[in-house]
Amino acid sequence: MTAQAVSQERIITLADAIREGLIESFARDDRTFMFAQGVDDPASMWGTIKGIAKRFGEDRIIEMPVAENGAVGIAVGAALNGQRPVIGFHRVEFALLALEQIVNNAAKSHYISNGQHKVPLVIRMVIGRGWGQGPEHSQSLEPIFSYFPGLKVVMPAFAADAKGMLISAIEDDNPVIFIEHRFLHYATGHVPEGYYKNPLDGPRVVREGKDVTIVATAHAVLEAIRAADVLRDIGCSVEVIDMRVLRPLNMATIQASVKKSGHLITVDTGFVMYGIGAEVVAAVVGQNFSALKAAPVRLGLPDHPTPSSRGLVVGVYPDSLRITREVGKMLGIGDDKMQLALASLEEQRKNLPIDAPDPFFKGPF
Amino acid sequence: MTAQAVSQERIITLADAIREGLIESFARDDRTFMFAQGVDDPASMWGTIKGIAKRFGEDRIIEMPVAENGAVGIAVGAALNGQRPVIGFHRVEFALLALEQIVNNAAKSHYISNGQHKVPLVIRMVIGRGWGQGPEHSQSLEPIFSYFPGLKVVMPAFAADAKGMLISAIEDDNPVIFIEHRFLHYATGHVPEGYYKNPLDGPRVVREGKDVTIVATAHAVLEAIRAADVLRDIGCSVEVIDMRVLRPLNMATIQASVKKSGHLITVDTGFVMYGIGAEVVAAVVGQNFSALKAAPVRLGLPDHPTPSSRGLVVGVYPDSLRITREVGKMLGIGDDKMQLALASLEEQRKNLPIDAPDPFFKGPF
Amino acid sequence: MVEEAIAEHYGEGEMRCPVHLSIGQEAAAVGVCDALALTDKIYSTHRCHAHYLAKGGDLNRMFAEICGKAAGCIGGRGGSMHLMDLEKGMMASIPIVASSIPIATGSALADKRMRSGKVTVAFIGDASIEEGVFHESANFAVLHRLPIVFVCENNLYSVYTPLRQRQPDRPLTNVALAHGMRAAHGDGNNLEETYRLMSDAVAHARCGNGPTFLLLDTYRWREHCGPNFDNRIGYRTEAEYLQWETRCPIRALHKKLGSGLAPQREKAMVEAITVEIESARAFARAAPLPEPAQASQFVYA
Amino acid sequence: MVEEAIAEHYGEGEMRCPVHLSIGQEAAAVGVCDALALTDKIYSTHRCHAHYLAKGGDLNRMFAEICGKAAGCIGGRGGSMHLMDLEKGMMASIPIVASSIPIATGSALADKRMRSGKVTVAFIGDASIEEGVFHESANFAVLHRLPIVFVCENNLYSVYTPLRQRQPDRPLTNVALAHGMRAAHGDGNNLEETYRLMSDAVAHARCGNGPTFLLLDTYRWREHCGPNFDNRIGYRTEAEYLQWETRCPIRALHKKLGSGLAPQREKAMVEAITVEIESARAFARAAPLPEPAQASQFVYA
Ligand SMILES: Cc1ncc(C[n+]2csc(CCOP(=O)(O)OP(=O)(O)O)c2C)c(N)n1
Ligand SMILES: Cc1ncc(C[n+]2csc(CCOP(=O)(O)OP(=O)(O)O)c2C)c(N)n1
Ligand SMILES: [Mg+2]
Ligand SMILES: [Mg+2]
Repeated sequence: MTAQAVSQERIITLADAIREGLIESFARDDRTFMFAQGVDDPASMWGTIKGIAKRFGEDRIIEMPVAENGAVGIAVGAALNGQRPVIGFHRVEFALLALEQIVNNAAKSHYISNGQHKVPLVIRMVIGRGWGQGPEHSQSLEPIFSYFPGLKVVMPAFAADAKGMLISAIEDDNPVIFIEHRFLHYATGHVPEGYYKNPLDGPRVVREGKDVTIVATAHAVLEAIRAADVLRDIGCSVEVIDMRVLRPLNMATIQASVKKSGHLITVDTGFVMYGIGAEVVAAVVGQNFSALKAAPVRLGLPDHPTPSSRGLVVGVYPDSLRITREVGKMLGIGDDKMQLALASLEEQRKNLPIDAPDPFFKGPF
Repeated sequence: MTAQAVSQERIITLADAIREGLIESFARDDRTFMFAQGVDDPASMWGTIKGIAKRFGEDRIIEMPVAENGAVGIAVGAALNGQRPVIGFHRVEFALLALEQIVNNAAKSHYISNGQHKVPLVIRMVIGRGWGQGPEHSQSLEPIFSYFPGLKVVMPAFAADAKGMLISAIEDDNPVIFIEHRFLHYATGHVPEGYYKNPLDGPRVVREGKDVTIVATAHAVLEAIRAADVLRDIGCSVEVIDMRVLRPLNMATIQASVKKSGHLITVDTGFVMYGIGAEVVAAVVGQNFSALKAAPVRLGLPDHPTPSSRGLVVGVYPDSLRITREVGKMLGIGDDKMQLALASLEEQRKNLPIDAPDPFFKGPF
Repeated sequence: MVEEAIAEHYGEGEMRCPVHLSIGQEAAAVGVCDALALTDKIYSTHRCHAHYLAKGGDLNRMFAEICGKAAGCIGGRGGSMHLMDLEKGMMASIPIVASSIPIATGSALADKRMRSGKVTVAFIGDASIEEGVFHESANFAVLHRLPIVFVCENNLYSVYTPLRQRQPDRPLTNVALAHGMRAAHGDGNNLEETYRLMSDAVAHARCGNGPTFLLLDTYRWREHCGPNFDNRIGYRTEAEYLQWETRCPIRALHKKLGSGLAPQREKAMVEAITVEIESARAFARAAPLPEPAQASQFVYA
Repeated sequence: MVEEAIAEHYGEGEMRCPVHLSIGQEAAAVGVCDALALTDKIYSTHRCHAHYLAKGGDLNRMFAEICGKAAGCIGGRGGSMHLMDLEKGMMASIPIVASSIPIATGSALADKRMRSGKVTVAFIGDASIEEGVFHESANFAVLHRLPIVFVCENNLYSVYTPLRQRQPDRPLTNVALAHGMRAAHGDGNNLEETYRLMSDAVAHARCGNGPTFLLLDTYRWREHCGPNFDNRIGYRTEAEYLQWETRCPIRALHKKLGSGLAPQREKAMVEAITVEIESARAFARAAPLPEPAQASQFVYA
């Protein structure tokens, strides 16, 4: 309890939280090991694997040749045989090479073997944006993985969750796709010390409110919170739900919130079309048809690849300004109030580059 | 006109229609060629490539080593350099190996090159079910491809469309994912002779009706039509919309239909969750919030892989019985009428195996 | 004989899934598995019947699986292309070409990490070396000196496409050498030779010296997928087929055993096997189909 | 000099995308491209600056692209890792390791089909032969005798991982031989040797004799991604770096030209280049950013 209390004071980055999660898991179970490209790379995956080789030895973190499909298959094979591998991909795009292994062998070995095989595997993938990564280094492909039964898909927004859910993912007997938004590595938050688990149980309310429900993933959660904060100042009560777990999808929290608020906005880190928000909206209207008082709104990426130039990404990523505007429209908030809210957001972002993490998101939240 | 009229009499299978489409395209443009596994295989991809090597020569249909990622990349490279390749995958699963090439190079070369490159490429993929194919040979992955801007995703339900849309796809300057449902290869329909194109312009009404709108893909369209036919007999007017083109998605026809009927059922060949129906429902309620008079219903595969045994697939695939029942529930049709409709369907299916194409679907429609 | 029974009865429509028979390739399966311990592990492909049986897989559960019955080795979920028997070290069969190769490699990695002393076999076809993931796995296996043997049964065809249309003319063992891997090549229709080469490879792996690529020449007698003979369709010549028929692995063995196997004893064995097959077929026929509700089990562990 | 200018000014925050510099590897790019015709085609990777310039790519459009400006060679859509110049046969640069290899192979296939007589080059790094798709492409290129040269610049590292941690110790040319491909090996820091080996490979390809794998030893001087030197971080020794510095391709060329290049003329050249670089930088700085609305163009042709 004291340790817990003390830890509430401790503020670290999400990247460090992931590193702590790995260290805790590695220390508890020596069947856990990691495949990484660049074990000795000083950048060490945004610092998330820093010092692990030194502390646990080279056979606990294996340098992976540049061969993603093979690597995932090898990890699945090791997992079928009692090991508990973790793989890291610096960009989600590299995981595309391994989709056959992920979809057929990771996701289905338990099913096909009639329950005889288990695949305790974690695949970390970095999605997101920034610093001119361009169309092949900044995609957000969470809907692709979410489509497949047998996979779990986890997407933390907060440092404490990242650590606790990573530990849960590593202890889980299923293949878990663990999605890290690039910008979030720099975000900070209260993170307990030592070993703890946050369950992979689904969406969670991270700001309570009653007028509108915003359902968001990863970095978009922070944008939603920021919008909620300025909207609160003008008397609008926004409930923000962090999706956290996209598969298996537990809609209960979202349904309860929408029943209360009657208004729904989804904010994806990926494309709007065929995105996560589509499932959320369809599930809400399918199960609680009369809950909504206005048309739901889905935000996310427009229907084109994500370009490199800072000139081209203006307006591409849904931010707190856009979210705030949509809430205003949906609830019919007066122009004067809206001007206040938007001005305060604009003031906060003034002079900040569009292609680097916003210091606002340092947190803690 | 006479030719056209005569051709209305001509009934052939969808597989033969695809073969004719290939032949017409091959004859018109010698930049067109095909990559296939099994050029000399007498099964010839359900007959769709039969005789092509003999007629056009070996360099127009190239035997592809068993290397799908390489093959797609090579095809993209050829397409960037003025050729117009077609690739065929006997199972959509094999295309998973090529996802990196499809998503990054096929879908984005036009975009990344600022319009300088074009990728006139058709990738045929067979999805679907039947004859105990099991979890790794019978998936329906159309939502995966539909997620990516830059791809076109086409999914014909009818033989005439298959031919006309394949010719359009081959003449299109974009990469087109051409999805063929396995069972549909055996379905028959009126198919015009010779060269013609059906535009890749989006969903189409294939049964007019006013009480409820059913939006379906590929094989599910035939199930919906069958349901519509028995429902018509009990006085219920069902509009069936064939999605045809999942990307780019043109919602106009669907929106108009729902505005008229006020009721929406989607039927996917793939999973319900994160499926095509989710996007359709979300787009409908997002843009025509007050059009729906009842909660929309999404049908499709339940949330588990598709097993092999005929004992296990009972109830897995949404069929005309299930669709009929859902329409009945949604519209509050009386039990007695429903019994009539369901009995007539059951009579039709009596004694038919569950794991082979239903002769009803021979058509023509 | 088992597969001949499958072929004979396939037309009856009880075995409702694609079947890829190993008739003609029996010696490779047996020679390889005989060189393994029960605790050693094998991974197979779409063409897995002979591997399953050679490793000691249960015949009843095999027939039941092919017939889609609940008593099948995986409850009817996979059918013919997914046979497995964990207790016998028949770990998995995977019908995506080459997809089992990294899985087998990972299996060997796990055993190396656990110092279990076990050896893993990846059974692969000649086509699977066309897939990139073979090379990725080979590189890794050599780099980490994994206890694995890649057994490549070269039956000259992928479906109906001959090797020469898919790969340049060079020794297939070159692909192993390119990755710094030990390679061996032998007559896969010769049980003794296969056993000998495999025993060397297993010893090499078990001592921690790393992987071997064992190339075995063999030939598939029936059609690629299905129960029939298919020479008439023209993708291969009757002459080629007949030439391989003279190299029948079973007849060769028979000849070698020669005086060793008394005719009576042989007759008794054949009869016993026939009974076993018939009883397995009867078992599978009588076994109930799985309940539909079982289809949603085991999605998550 | 171009890249030194990039390195010098990267810190200013105008070049807002990852940059992978080719400093140290210039001779390979130049030697290879000098052996090509303007109409021949090259495909590159994340490390594409030297290839772009060696093939004649426009300097202004390169700087503008790196700065994300509308005047960039692809309008700022891709940045440093996606340089291309169609008119010069610099077809594409693709930052996914090995992803450009089948594209280049398909390019050669197209040229073979059209009998254009053109040759394609796939520039690849030592890591890309770890990717399966390299092998898939190599098999296909040999099988169809495509007019292509796979130029592998072996700079001993993939990011910060040395070759020996990623691949077994064997000649990299083995991978080509395994696929029945012609292979050659030379000093990539020696312009003349590179040119000579490449000319042979091009002639071989142009005559319809098929692909060559040309392995060129070289070394990257700066960090993997970014403008700085990085020996201090410990993944490679200072001694190794210094040893390669003595093999500086530019100094070597300089020495060889020796008396051939009058000091005055050299000075003039350096000045001219400096002016060109400064003017390209100025061009890029002054060029406008693309309009946001342009981001939605060219999704479909
Ligand atoms: C990735 C992939 N591509 C294509 C296929 C279709 N296919 C099934 S079996 C087979 C032949 C494989 O040949 P080989 O590896 O030589 O094994 P054999 O059938 O001769 O035993 C092919 C191409 C597949 N199952 N998986
Ligand atoms: C498929 C894939 N995996 C990983 C990466 C990350 N990555 C970027 S550059 C690079 C190094 C590649 O090394 P090499 O091919 O030797 O080229 P070099 O950087 O040395 O020029 C890696 C691994 C990537 N871009 N693509
Ligand atoms: Mg074979
Ligand atoms: Mg390198």
